Amino acid sequence: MARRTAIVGVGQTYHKARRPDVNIGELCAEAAKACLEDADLTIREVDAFVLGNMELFEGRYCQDMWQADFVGAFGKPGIRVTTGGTTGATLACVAFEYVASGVYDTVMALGFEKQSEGDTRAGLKTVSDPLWIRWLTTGAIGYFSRQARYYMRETGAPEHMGSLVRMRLAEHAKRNPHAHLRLEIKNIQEAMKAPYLIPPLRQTDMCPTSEGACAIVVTCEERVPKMARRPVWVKDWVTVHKEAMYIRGGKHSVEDLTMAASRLFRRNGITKPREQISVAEIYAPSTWAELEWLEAYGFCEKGQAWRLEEEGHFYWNREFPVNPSGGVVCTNPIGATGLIRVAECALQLRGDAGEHQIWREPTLGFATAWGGSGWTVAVLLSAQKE
Amino acid sequence: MIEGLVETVQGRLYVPYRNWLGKTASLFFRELRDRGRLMATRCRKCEKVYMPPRSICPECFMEMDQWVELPATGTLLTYTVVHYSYSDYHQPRKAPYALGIVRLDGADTGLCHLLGEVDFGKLRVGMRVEAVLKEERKGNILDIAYFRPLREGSESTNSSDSLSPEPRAGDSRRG
Amino acid sequence: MRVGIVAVAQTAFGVHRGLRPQELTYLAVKRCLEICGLPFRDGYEDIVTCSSDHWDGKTLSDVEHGEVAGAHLGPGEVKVSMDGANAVLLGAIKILSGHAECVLVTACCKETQVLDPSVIENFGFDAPYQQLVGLDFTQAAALQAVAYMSRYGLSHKDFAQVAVMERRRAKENPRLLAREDLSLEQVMESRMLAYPITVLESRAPCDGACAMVLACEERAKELTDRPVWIKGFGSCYDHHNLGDRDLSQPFALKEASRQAYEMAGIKDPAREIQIFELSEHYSYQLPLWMEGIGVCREGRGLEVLGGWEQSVLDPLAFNPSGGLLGGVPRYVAGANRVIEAFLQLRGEANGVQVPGGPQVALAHGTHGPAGQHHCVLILERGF
Amino acid sequence: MMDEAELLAQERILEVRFHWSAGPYLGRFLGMLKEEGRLWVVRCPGCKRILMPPRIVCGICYSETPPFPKGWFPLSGRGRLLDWERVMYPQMDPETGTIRPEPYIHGTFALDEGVLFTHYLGPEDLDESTLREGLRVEAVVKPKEERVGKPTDIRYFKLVEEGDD
Repeated sequence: MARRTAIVGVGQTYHKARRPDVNIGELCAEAAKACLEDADLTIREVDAFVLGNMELFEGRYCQDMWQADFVGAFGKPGIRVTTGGTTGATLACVAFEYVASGVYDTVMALGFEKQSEGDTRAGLKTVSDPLWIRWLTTGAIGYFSRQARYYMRETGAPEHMGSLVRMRLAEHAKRNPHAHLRLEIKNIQEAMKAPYLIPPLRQTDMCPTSEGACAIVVTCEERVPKMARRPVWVKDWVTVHKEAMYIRGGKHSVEDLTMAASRLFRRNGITKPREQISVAEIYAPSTWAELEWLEAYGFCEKGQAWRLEEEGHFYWNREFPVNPSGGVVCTNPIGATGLIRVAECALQLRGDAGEHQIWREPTLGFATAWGGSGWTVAVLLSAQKE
Repeated sequence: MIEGLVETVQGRLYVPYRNWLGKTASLFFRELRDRGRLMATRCRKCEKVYMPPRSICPECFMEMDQWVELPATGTLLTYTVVHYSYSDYHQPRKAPYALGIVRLDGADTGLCHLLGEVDFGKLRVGMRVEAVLKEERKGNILDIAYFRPLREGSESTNSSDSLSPEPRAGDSRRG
Repeated sequence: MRVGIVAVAQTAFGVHRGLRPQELTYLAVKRCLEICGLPFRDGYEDIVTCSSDHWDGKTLSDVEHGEVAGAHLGPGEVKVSMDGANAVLLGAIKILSGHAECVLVTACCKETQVLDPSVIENFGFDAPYQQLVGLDFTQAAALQAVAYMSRYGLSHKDFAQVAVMERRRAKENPRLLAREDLSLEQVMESRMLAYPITVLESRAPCDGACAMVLACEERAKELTDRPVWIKGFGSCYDHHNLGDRDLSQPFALKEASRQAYEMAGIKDPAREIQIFELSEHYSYQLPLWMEGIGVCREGRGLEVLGGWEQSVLDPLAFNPSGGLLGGVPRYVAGANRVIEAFLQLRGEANGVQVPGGPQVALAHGTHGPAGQHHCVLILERGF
Repeated sequence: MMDEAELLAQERILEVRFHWSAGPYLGRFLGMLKEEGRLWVVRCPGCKRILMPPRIVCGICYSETPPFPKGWFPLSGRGRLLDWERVMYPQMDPETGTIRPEPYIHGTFALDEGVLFTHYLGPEDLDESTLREGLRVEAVVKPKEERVGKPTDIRYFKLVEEGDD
């Protein structure tokens, strides 16, 4: 890499189902301001902007044009990248590349979604080829119900596992002031009262539609000493895509997740991921996906994730904290979701996560985003420079 | 057409959206709708007066909470005459119609809007214009019906009086 | 480290009723990889695609474009959802960052499949203030054209002449569809869209795709003995509210080119650059953008173009390719400017090659209403 | 925060008409479905998998697909039920903006030639409790005069008795 890069500021809005008090630009401004405040920078010190969201979800065409005036991008270089569910993490990666290239010293990545303004399900259905099976697709819910059934069958996980994951995430979300859904779930019986979407997937197993924005500031090694916050170093990042899924069916495939993690781990000498990595903020749109994907990333053996979950292994104060922020199942402003993973990971490594700060001295953080036709972006962050 | 080959398929995207306008724009539209007033925001730092009003000064990246009432009169910064119709739903008028950017007196920025009661051939950059409000207002930018040329001698009219209602059919006041 | 362009390819631009957008991208990618001998998927570490969900009528338009570019479990892919010049810029950044040695850049738009282009553009204006006025990009451009005209005392005829000149060049360019000259009368009397923009003075909608391979210096030299280097680039946003801007002054283009010149070490662009491929989506934009990139005085673009103003620059230096008016799809537009500049520097711009072996070229792309965002790249002949 | 009643929103419908090209591959699939009522597909010359639907290049092995009719063949339209789901939540149709009537059963089928397909599982009064993985299914194609060259020219897939085909 040409230059080392570090995250020196993160900011996010309080994520909600609806934000009628702000328009899209104003929502983004909140995140940009929070981020600058966190980094103790003025907008003049930001050299370039990387902006993104889901293009059809609010209906706006070239949304960055309206956004630019609200995030301080006027008169500055900027680019808009949109890669669906992975957009947020892609924004972070592009910001890393902007800084690493040596062309820009300090760059802000900002993603948002304002899902109440459009119809998310209609938006997601248009992912399908209009001439092929757009009329048929069941969107994310159909996909993740199949995934859950598949995981149960393959690993023997009992049906209450989804609710058990949700209980952990709910506990985490309660500790994270920015989280959207903050359910009080007393016990597993109560959790299992949630209605089915498509069995075994319950309403509480699936991510919500949220409104919110998230921003991070990335800077170069030379500028780090001048920054107010403890830097979180960017170790590496990777993107893996799959072919267009013309037919989603049969066996659920996780090869994109596995390939992304293994590439990242191999390049960075990680052989025992669950021991070497202190915290994972993974983009799992459903509780069941979280279990399966922990296995796919290589954090545990196949069929082991639900057993570790039963033992409470993934709580914020336990051996391997997973989604201490509450994860995507509690907060999902799509264009920001991937960036929130990176930002939350950075907060943990900095030791600034507040009530959901993980228990041990963190060294490495792993953040991912997922979307498209089975795409994964994975980012490895480090508390130490080396 | 070749047998056994579909060349093109007609389809469409049809998705309704509901975009929130935010506090600042809501306040602007409510004042316009309920009181017929044109309110702008002012940046405390650079002192620019923004019309249409925004919550953030794009140059200073500062929140703006100062409101300034502006008169309905202003200067035409640029204009065009639209000669095509692409959608009855999206275009506020049938073509041809005139559009312009108007800088209201006291503002530093221009508002893009329709121009009315004007001979297209007489449109000039720099011409003085005034806002004509609709009688029935709904709380959106089209509550201003259009801007029309200020007639000579009417410059002295004080701000809020010049917000004359849209002339009704048969209204001869404007000749 | 330098970033080299090693190969470029384009489909024909026109109405491709028989091909899907991803099929257009595939044809460009295939040709481009053949030229430089790189294998699919394994030959490059990253892909930058450029397309739009709105124009493809599909959320995640890059699912298809990425697939035919070789993204399946191979190189990474990122989609730039703005003019193609930005995709080239991001490709260069990826290489400079050390994260990739070779990057495949693609851009595609199938404009003719969209029957309501103005509706899409209307959604490109902010919801509270500008959308309900019915604006589309042509109307925004017309407001800019009038502001420009009135500031410098120009006339519609001046702009119409630009269209005539560009067409004269475009018909010599085998990569464009136009084959006949246009007379001034034809342009002036063609259907008026929004004063002073007539249909023959606006970029004709069409379909097409392009692809190029960028590589780090070492790899570029392996892949070709005639690389073209990307020496500098810049981009900039202007205000969104049209009334916030002085439309007669392309502020964002001035800033974007200033950054690009600084990075490329160019002090006097008019003397140091021989080719300027600018993105004029409407005829008036060519002289206005010329002023924006700082190679002629404000308000004098038309004089330089007409050869009436004393200038070190030959009018032929500006859009020798014939520009965009002859029909280059949006999104592809800025990347096509880079490709035409690349061909000029390589001496391969068949039909429209500028004599004298040009060494340095500028390519420009713009996005958003009335040039709200500009992107400038400086290319240099590397052999 | 301001009282929500005082906050304004703007409703707009994005309606864009498209003239989508189907291309020589998918266009042929749709055209033959309309013409013959059969699913014509092509095998990837590289990795030999069936491309469903046919497309210009195999996304996995990057072999270019031969144009119709070389290497193309029709599928039997029969296979086994792999997976199904009862869709019980309202969904907006992005082509019309209307909410589609629910519920319906959505099935995934492993066709006999070794390729996956997905469609409705019918008829409408199908008893879901009779479903299990591996049941034989068969495409019910609309009569020729009703076919328009879309995948919905197949009405649905229906269950058939083992050995019936």
